[in-house]
Amino acid sequence: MNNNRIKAGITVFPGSNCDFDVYYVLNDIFGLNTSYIWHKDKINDMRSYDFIVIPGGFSYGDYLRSGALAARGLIMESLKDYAANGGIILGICNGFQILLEAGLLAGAMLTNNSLRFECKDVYLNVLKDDTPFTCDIKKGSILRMPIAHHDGNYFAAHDIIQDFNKNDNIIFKYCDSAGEPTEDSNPNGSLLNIAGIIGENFNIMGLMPHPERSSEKLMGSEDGGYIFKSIIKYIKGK
Amino acid sequence: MSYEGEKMIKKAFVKVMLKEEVLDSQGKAVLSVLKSSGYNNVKDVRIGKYIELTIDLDILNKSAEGKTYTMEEEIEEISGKILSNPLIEEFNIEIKNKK
Amino acid sequence: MSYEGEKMIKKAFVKVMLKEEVLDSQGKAVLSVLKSSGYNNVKDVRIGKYIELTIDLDILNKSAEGKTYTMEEEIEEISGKILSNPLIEEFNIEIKNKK
Amino acid sequence: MKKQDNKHEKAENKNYKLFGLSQDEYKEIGKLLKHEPDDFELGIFSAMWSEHCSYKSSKVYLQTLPSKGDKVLIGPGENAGVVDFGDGDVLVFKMESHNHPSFIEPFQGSATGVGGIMRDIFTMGARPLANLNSLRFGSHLHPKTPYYLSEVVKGVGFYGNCMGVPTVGGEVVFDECYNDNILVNAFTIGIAKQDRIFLSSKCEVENIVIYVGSATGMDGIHGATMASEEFDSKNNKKRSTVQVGDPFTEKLLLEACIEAMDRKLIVSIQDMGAAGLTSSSFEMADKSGHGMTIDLDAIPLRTSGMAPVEIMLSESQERMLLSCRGENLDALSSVFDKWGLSCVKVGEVIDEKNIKFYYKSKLYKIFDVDTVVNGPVYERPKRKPDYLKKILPIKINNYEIPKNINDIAARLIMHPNIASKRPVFTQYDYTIGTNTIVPPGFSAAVLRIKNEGNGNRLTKGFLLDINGNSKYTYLDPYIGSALAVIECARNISACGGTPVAITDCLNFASPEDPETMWQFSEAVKGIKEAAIKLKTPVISGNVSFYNETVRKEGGNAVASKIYPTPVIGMVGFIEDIDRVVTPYFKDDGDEIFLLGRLKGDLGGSLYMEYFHKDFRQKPMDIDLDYEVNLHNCLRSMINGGYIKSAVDISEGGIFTALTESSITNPDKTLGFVVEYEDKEMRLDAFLFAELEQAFVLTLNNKAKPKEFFEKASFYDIPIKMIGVVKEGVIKINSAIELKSDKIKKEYYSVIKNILSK
Ligand SMILES: Nc1ncnc2c1ncn2[C@@H]1O[C@H](COP(=O)(O)OP(=O)(O)O)[C@@H](O)[C@H]1O
Ligand SMILES: [Mg+2]
Repeated sequence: MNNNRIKAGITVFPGSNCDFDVYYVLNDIFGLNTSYIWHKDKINDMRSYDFIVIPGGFSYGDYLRSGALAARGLIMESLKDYAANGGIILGICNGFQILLEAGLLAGAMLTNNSLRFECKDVYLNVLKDDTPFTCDIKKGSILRMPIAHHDGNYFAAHDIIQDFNKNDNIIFKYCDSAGEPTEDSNPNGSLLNIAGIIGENFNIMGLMPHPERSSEKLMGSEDGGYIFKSIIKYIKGK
Repeated sequence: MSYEGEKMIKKAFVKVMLKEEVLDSQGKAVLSVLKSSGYNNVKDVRIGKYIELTIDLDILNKSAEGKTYTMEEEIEEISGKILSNPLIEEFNIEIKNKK
Repeated sequence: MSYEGEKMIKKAFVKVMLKEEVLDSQGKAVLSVLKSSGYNNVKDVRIGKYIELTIDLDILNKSAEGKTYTMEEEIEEISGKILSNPLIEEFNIEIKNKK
Repeated sequence: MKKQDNKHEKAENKNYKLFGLSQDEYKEIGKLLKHEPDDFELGIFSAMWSEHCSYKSSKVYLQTLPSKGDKVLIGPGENAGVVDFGDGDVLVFKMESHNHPSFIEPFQGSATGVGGIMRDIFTMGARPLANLNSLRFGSHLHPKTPYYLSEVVKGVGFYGNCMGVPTVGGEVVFDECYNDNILVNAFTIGIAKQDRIFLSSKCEVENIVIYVGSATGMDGIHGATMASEEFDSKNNKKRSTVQVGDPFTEKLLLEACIEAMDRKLIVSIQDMGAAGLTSSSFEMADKSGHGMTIDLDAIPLRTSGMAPVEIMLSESQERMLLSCRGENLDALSSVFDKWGLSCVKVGEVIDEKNIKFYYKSKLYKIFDVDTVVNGPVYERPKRKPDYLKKILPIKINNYEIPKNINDIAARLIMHPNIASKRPVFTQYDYTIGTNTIVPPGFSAAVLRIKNEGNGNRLTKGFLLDINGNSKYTYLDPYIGSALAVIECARNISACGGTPVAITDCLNFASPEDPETMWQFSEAVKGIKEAAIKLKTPVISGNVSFYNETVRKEGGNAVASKIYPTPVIGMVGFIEDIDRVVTPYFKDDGDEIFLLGRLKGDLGGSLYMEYFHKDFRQKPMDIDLDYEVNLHNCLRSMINGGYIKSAVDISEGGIFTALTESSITNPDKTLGFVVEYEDKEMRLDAFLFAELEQAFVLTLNNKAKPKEFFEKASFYDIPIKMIGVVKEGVIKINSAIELKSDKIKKEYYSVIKNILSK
């Protein structure tokens, strides 16, 4: 299968602002058949998309709570339907927050424990490699990617974490350059250094770091590109 | 209740607070500022949201299933579904006539 | 008033709202989502902060000049100087016994 | 009696003072109108004749700045300047001050400053690519400095981050002279297609006039006049004028405007900045040579019952005035509707040079556009300040060489003006847009541009830098402001770029003080000379006067004035971004070279200020011809592929240049061993002199090719090996020996400590 036969959708909410960056990576770097999905557009058949990315940004200004208002938008019904049918959804940063607020992933985001916006490079330890998002990465790999967020302090109640452990839902943890999930390497206070999780059916993933900002050598790291490469590999293998 | 022209307007006030077991880093930060400013008798600070909704009772609301709401039910729904995140927050509603 | 061990503990609740004439962009965004979710009878939304202070009355407070405060004066000062920005916000205090 | 009084009141509307007009200006307005102005007329005139909108005290000087060049497409006079970036692309940029609002309310003031400059850029049809900012606060020991720093940085981040525009650079400076007047200057650069630049001047008769964006509220009324008035710290009344920013709405406004522009639905467009609807409508009318009607009843209001003058002066944010052809109104409305913004017809372009205001369905007022727009122009008296008589070249032998020079060097790196600003810029999203090749924290920021949808990668990029040096400007306004231009150029050249054009923000005290006016005229001269030599025309800019506050001190009113503070923003180009050189050392064992010459003049240096508590000396002259030649030499070396790292010498001297080159390497903790002998020069002069015309280099090629040295001799620039890069230690002769890891830790923690106070 040629990459241009793979159809990727990028949702656009008022205030989304990483949509262009994700588009550039999918369309120009990986050569996928990429299009935007405006939050108000009636999507007759979302299932024609091989996967959908909810990009970062400040949907609805991130007012009230990050991601909260976008998660109540009309398009979420179609997205939930898409997800229920096994569709692959990747939520990046604000997209992750939207997935949480919409209940498509478990847990919630609190303000960074620094109470400040944090923009910097972080290291991620890859905990799972048998998912559509990591099948081209080896478990235990350490990836370098930038973060840029104000509310990335992942929180979930005890029972959710227990389920996570049972089902293997934690997919990325913040770590130091040696792969240790230390307190110093946790940029926002996230519970258990959680940087990314995957839903129970392994078709929905959210992460705070930005793979689209680390998919080219010129950007200082190509590690994020492996997430997109994994998705492409998975779709081709289906 | 008060009338504005022909309309019946009410106000609902929704308080949204983080649950006890969720760390309130903003509250903690304010507490430390208060302490360092000499307000030593402040023992704890918690910060939530206060949301004022102005409601026009004349417009009937129907739920998705077509049943008519009372205003109380509607505010309850809005508070639980949109204004707060039940995983981390709890809310509290007060309804007043428009002042 | 309530006692905790030997201590007399009160709670103060401070509501901080943007002044009427100041643009409330949060409230505006929430209103637009409520409307598009079908809550057409909501006419206005304003969002402020709700702050709970736990105060230990046993600890006396002195102002910089050495005069002793009443608790009401202290909360008033904290609200005006630290919890709110008088240029754009106004506040409102309620004091309750600790529940 | 009483009646007479009333009559008198009517004959002279005393409000002119409230509106910030002088009595002469008030009289002039009466003469032009042929009647005593009422409040509406006073409001319009005072806004348009304010320093902020009319540049009445600075115009005669600004006209002397060079503004033409082969790359300049549009110079000063529009919302922003435009340079040709090749292949049909243009870069649009400008810098603007938001000092007074930021002092009153640092979060909202800085946020709306950033919002305002971005509107200036996208008004022209350019998508913003990057923001920079220049921030100045009082002494880091002043109790309010942590608050201002923390809030201003949050405000800048709040707006830029939400807009999705990376903030890739800037400067943060602390000095007592800003204790009562902080400075917030914001810079934005955007990209557009050359054949698709939008101007406010293009509207034609019968076009309709449209208002888009947020509704008009009471915020910021008198903002324009406030910005032009000396600040009275006791005057709380002015505090009601805070503008509140909503970056979310501005993001929608940006997308809606660009979409409407792409669909050719807009003829002409002007953002509402200072003096809101007043300046945007009069500017649009003036520049197009037409007039317009404005129906005040149609203006969307947030607060009911606003008076006409309040509607006209409101500085509510996130609004635009535009004109379109009548038949396009529906299409235009649907674009703005898609983005959830209001889009309202408020008037028409007419075939007479008047603006006619309608209110309550009646003709309310008519203004002749020329009369309002052509305000007074002053050539204010100026006088060389007395204090300069005592500013003489340094007599270095009057000062002893300190014995503890090792400690002094270590402490200098921890000076908040030198220490890393990382805790500031990590609050800005600098990676969004995926164009940032060299992020903040090094010297110039470097960005690439994409060739979307075309497969092949573009190699060209551009460089951005912002600089001011107010202490040197205070000691010698001519040299200090020339130095600001030169320092930008050094940073750009050291990365391998070629300086192309500049924008400026001229922050000064009251122009009514002849000494300030003299400083201003000298500063403009300095910028002019440097800009001519470096071939960087001034294509946009902004003047902020009245940066002074009257403070009560023991019953006396004391004026607290800032140092004259010209800030320069420079843009450079680079043909091949793969050739970009970063300033930090790369590898243990690399030899360190000095390209250029050292003079060792310590006059006015940070070292003199910090350790000898005396910096009031005349800064050394800078040889502009040598400077240009030096940059050409360095660029030719970089283009030849010889250079692994390059950095200029500035604040803190060569000691700081070497140390920063070591500890800013993101992956290693490097250091150096340098041996330098010069019998003519004292050790402290070698270490800490700042006005040196030289660069510190390391080379790619261990073999030290002959061609490399030939370049230096071709340009007749001395080059000398002075040491080697070495892991872990910072060592100079036998005088300095420090541990890199300790210095590195401190260098990165100083600002964090200020922020957490
Ligand atoms: N110091 C300066 N140097 C060069 N151009 C300047 C300077 N100050 C202002 N200008 C130019 O004068 C024009 C008016 O500036 P300004 O009133 O600040 O713009 P705006 O109306 O967008 O706020 C702009 O084109 C600006 O670039
Ligand atoms: Mg403008």
